[in-house]
Amino acid sequence: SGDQEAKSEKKGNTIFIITPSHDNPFFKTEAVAADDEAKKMGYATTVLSHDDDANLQDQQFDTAIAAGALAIIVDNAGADATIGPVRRAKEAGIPSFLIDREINETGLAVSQIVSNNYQGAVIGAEKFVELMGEEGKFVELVGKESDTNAGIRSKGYHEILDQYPALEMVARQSANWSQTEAYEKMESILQANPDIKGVICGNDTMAMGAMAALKAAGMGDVIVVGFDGSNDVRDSILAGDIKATVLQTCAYNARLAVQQADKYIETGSTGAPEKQLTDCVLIDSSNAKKLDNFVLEQ
Amino acid sequence: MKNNKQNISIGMILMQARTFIALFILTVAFTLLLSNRGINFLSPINLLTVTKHVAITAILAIGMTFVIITGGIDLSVGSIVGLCGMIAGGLIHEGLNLPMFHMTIYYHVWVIIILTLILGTLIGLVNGLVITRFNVAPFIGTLGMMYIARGFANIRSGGATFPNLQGQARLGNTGFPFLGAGKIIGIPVSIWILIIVLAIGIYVAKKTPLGRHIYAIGGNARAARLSGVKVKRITTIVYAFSGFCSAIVGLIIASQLVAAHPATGETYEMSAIAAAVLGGTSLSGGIGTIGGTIIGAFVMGVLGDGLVMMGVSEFWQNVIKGVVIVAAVIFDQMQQQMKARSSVSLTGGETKKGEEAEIA
Amino acid sequence: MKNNKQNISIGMILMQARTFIALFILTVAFTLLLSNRGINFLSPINLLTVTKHVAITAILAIGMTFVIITGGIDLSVGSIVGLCGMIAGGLIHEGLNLPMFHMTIYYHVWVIIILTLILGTLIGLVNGLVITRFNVAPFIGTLGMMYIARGFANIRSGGATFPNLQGQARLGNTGFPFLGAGKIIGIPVSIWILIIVLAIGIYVAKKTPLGRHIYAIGGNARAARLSGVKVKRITTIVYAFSGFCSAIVGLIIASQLVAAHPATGETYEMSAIAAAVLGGTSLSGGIGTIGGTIIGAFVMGVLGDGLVMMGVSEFWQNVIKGVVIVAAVIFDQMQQQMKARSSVSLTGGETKKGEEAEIA
Amino acid sequence: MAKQERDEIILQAKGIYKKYPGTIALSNVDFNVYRGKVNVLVGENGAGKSTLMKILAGVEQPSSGEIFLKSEQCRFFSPNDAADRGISIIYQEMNLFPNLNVSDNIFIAREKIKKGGRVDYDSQEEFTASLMKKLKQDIGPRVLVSSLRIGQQQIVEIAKALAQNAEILIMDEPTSALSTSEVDILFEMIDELKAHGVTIVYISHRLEELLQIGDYITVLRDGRLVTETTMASIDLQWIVKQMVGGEADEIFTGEAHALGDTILECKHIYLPREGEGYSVRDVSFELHAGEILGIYGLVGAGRSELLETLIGEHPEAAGEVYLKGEKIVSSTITGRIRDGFALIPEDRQREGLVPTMSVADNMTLASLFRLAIRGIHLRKRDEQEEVDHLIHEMSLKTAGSAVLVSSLSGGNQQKVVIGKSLLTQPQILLMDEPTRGIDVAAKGEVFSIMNRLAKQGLGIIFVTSEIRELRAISDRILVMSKGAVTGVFPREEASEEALVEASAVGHITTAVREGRN
Ligand SMILES: Nc1ncnc2c1ncn2[C@@H]1O[C@H](COP(=O)(O)OP(=O)(O)OP(=O)(O)O)[C@@H](O)[C@H]1O
Ligand SMILES: Nc1ncnc2c1ncn2[C@@H]1O[C@H](COP(=O)(O)OP(=O)(O)OP(=O)(O)O)[C@@H](O)[C@H]1O
Ligand SMILES: [Mg+2]
Ligand SMILES: [Mg+2]
Repeated sequence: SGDQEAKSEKKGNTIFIITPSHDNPFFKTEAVAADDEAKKMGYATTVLSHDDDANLQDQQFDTAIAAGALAIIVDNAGADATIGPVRRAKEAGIPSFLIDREINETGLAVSQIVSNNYQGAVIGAEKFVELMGEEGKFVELVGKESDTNAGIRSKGYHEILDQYPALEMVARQSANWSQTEAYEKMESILQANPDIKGVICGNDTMAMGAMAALKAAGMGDVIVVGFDGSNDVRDSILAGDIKATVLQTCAYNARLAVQQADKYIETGSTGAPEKQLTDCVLIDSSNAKKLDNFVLEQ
Repeated sequence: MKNNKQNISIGMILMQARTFIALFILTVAFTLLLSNRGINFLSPINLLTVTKHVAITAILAIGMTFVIITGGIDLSVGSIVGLCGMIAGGLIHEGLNLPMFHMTIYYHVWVIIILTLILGTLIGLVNGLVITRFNVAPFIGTLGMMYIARGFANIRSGGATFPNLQGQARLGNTGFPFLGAGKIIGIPVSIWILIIVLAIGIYVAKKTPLGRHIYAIGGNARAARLSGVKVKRITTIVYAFSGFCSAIVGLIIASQLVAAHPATGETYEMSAIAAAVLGGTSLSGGIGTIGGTIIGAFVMGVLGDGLVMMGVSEFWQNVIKGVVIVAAVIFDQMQQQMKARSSVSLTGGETKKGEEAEIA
Repeated sequence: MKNNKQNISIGMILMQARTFIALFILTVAFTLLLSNRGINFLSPINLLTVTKHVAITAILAIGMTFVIITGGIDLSVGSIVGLCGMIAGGLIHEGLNLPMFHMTIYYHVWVIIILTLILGTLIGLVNGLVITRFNVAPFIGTLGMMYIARGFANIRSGGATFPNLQGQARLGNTGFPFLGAGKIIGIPVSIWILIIVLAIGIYVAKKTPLGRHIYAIGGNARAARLSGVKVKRITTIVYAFSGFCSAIVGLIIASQLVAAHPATGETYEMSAIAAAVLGGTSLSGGIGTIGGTIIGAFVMGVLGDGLVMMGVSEFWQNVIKGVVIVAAVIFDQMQQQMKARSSVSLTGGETKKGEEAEIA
Repeated sequence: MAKQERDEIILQAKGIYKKYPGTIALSNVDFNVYRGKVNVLVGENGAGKSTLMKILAGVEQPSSGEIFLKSEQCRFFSPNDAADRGISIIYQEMNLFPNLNVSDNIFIAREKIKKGGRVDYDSQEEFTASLMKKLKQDIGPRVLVSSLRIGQQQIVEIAKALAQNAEILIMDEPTSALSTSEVDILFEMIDELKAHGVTIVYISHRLEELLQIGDYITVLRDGRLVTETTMASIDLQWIVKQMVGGEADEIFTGEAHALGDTILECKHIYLPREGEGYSVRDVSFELHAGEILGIYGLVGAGRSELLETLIGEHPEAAGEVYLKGEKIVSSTITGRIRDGFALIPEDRQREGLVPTMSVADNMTLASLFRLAIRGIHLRKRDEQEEVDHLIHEMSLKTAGSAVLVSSLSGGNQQKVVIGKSLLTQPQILLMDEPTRGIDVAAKGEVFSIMNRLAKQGLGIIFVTSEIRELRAISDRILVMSKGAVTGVFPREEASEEALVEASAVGHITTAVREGRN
């Protein structure tokens, strides 16, 4: 019963949930899911966004420590830049649970529940190759090149694509995850390469932008593949525009992280290994209907 | 007088030549470099595409030029672009929800466009009032608005995107994509819009008392007041116009993407200011021309598109962009000096009707 | 003359008071609001944390204040922060690679720090030279540098991050994290650095010919020149100092994160400028105090941290931030006016360009 | 003017009281403006003349007091109000738009409009051209104001006011930047205006001008009305007496100085002008220690350029300068100041003062390295001593050395500029129109300072457009025209006629001197 009291007294204290900007539905879903799960368990929550600014995230960790948080759930702003803060939190006795993106250091965070971007990119690329019929000119739109995942996904794509000599990449541009930038750059690329057959994108917003540009240019039939599994792209797939995307089960990961946090707070251990990779799922016309808010109902 | 007029036209050309020259060099360079790769940079469609991209910056830059000429600056344009896009997007996508009446109103696209333009103008008006009535430094006043507008753009949808803005026939709100994708006599609507805004801008700057007064305010605000120029009112109008231009751009972008994203327009203010300054607008006010600004916008646009078509990496694009911007202006300075030496009539500061000096 | 001395000192205090008041109100507000949630905003540790965060903006803002007082602006600080971080990070992580000699040199951390500071200063120097020798508008010159420096920051590592900057004993390059994480008498090193930069800044501004010349240049460059002020040289020095401050910040951040990320410092220039202007620095030059700037920086810092601790959503944070910035300045204006009625010493202290003569 | 008493009062100020933070500019001042007459207002610097005018023109609001226009009480809340009631003003400090051309400046806020709300530039420029013709100036309507010299700018100011064809025209020191020939032209204009029944209010520190054109004179001292009378009944001595309050000793006391040996020698100085031609052409002269060398010339003669060249502002200039026999090598202004040159520039607003700085900081600006300990550390006390001493010596009217310089009256601002150059402890003083806009008393002080410095062995070069002063104070007078020296006169040979003649060499002779005394 004393344990019970300890628990109830602990509950009501705050869990910090730190993610990139909510103006990307992916991170919003993540944050909302974690927040919802934590509230269900009776924790107070503070939801923050570091907007991919490692220094801001660093400061938010400071704040969490100063505020004596129970735990920190974080989708971090840099695999290396986040090591410092997580260590500081650990030293202050505050456990960190990483979601979506890992850090290049083990033994600091309690859990690193990461969707396997590389695997995701690979299945995305395989689908792309299939749609392309293993041949033809294509364009790659990369995310913000200073972001870890932009690199990993691009690597994963090329792991597959480079195996097909008949597939020719005629342009590779960064559109910094941005829909508008993807739109304009796509238009320019089309000027240089009017005869492309496919566009493979580092995330869904860029895919949406590219698709808009292609349709405006009357090339709606060009194969576009995204990454994330947002509702917008789902609808586009159902409408027959974008052909496929890769779902990261971010909502699931977020809830899982909170559950493990709770367990850790109660028992001092999660009973799970630190690194937990969750596989991504390919979304195409076949299963798009079942997708909602990054959750694919089985 | 005749004699004068001649000097002048020469002066005119020389005056904007520097930006022209930068533009010219860039265009030639890209044309050659790309032709090797069998791409015709000067093909009509490509020029149209470039112009379409330029339109975004240019429309903002025209409003910005007037603001800068009064000696101010408007950092909020980017956010207003974002917010207006979201408002329009929201109205098309969700309509106007009136819970108390358990009803949702879907407006015709034209109504929505007009509402959005009004909104943008009002935000600009607020900027102007804050700056003139409470005499807050324009930089800080519009910086505040930049945060506020961006905040609301996100709050409107909780950060989400409003997709599928093509509207639905049964709701009678179709036709929005026309702004971004439509063409009139083979020329994209957004370019027509640019042409209209440009025409208005030049007319106001050169032909109307309003224009004179805007230049006067930037030249010597105190003297303007003592001479009976309605400094506060006119300054306010100028910011309102800048807001109006931002709303236009917000609509165009949302229409092009057939979706409205709250982060749209981030850092656009910088491109707009850069375009204006490249075009010879002086940030200390009183000096600048709409014509120059347009050329400035084209310099930025051609550079951006050209580098993308060349397949230059994002990082090097940054470096080159920076170098070109500075080089263009240095170039300009040298010409100013040569000009100064070469012809008296220009050093004497002869100006064309309603034409402003390059150097204060 | 006693009287005037009083007037002045009273004036000074009043002049900063407005920002003080804004700061005071904010602090009180957060203290109350947070105490409900059982958080003590005024706890020493929290105050230290806030100050540590403020230091970043404040150090940049001090360099920026001098730049703005000369009538210029420096948009490149954010990028210089990023680039310097990357250079330092690279030297620690990879050392200096000399392929032709098949060798790699690892420097001692102090050497690296000094090299980085020199680099930052040099970049600032380039800004200054471009602006003074080719008389490019500061806005455009530093905007170019902003793109260029950011580009190279990314190019240095191809966009990747330099991790594990704690260095390795066998390479003799350990100790870097001390800057960011170390403490002296319980106070974080970065705060000590701020204190030093602040002291230098205030001394230069108030007690040296250099400082007086800087104000003179901003107030009336021509008069300054005819009084024997070396306008170009001093302007250049000022930009170099701003670059130096940026380098310091770049080092601190890299050291705090024990990693160097090429995107570090984006949009920091805005916070720095905002802090300066909030502190009463006039963007038309000639007016401003380092003390005011620090308070401005604290307003921004307290606001940021407070809202985060309150767990306000990022979107509302934007809105509130915007409102507070503008409100603080409006507040200020009202006080300026009250002051104008009450004391001579500051009449015209905050006039807009071209209105200095208001009271002549 | 026999029946002046019966002249109708068109504008009347009663019991005007104006308080500024720190100063009472006007207390209980009555001022009568007579219809169709030239109403002269005189007073020392800081007496409150401009303030009173600003009140009449609606720029400032009186703290108390009443204004009657055509014996009907009214208040002017803005310059527009006053303008609508037919009152226009030429401000003491320039109020032009450097970025706009002359015609735009003249028509700002009252543009001629064509249909479609377009500005009618053609007729505006025609009008401007004709106006400039009247003023006998060849300034094109499209010339940028920023490219005009201060003298020409003042002409534009006048034109701007004339263009409003007001009923009452206030002129606050309209001639401060003009030389005799332009002044004559202005006076012709004034006569013409009077003929058309326009009322003029005229402020100037050039007292002889007042005698020439004034009908009524009102004297202010320290913000109080001293007296008002008709010009016919008084003379220059009387004015000085009323202004200064108490017996005024003859101010233009020129005393011959004991000349030392040559301190400055200039050989064949050329200054190429932008475009083609020279602003200064083959100028050679010597200056002796303890000598005051006056330079006379019309606006545009190149006097300013000559001084600017000596202070090192024009590195592109050719020619040799010897200081005490040694060739000067330093080409920077800083260097020349260190060598012992000091310039009092022509245009205090644009070249002399830093408006954002206090009186003290402006005064010490050029001498900071001397004042600072090891050229680094400034001690307030050291500065304060020198500043206070100077303020006292120049009897500067200010609420204190910490006041913003921009809040001083025109004349006091000029004193600050002079003070600044004195603080550099110069050997050679280059004074470009140093007495511009300062009152008789101040002038007297300036001259005595000049004399004292001369006695101390300084060489002084003194540019002015006021012949009387020039002849009074100078040991030698050098006349320039179109950039070249057209005559050198020892003080005793320097008759007014001779000077004017020499200054007109190469000009279409404008001077219509018969009109004068
Ligand atoms: N805006 C102001 N703030 C404070 N004091 C002022 C202001 N304007 C004028 N004064 C003071 O009022 C007094 C009268 O100034 P004013 O300019 O009217 O004198 P003036 O007769 O025009 O002198 P001058 O002949 O030099 O032009 C001076 O003491 C001046 O310092
Ligand atoms: N902006 C200009 N462009 C070309 N020539 C100029 C300009 N300003 C002045 N000048 C010429 O330079 C020479 C010197 O002019 P300046 O006005 O300095 O002579 P000044 O004797 O000093 O006249 P002031 O009595 O106004 O001092 C004149 O020939 C004038 O025409
Ligand atoms: Mg006056
Ligand atoms: Mg002169």
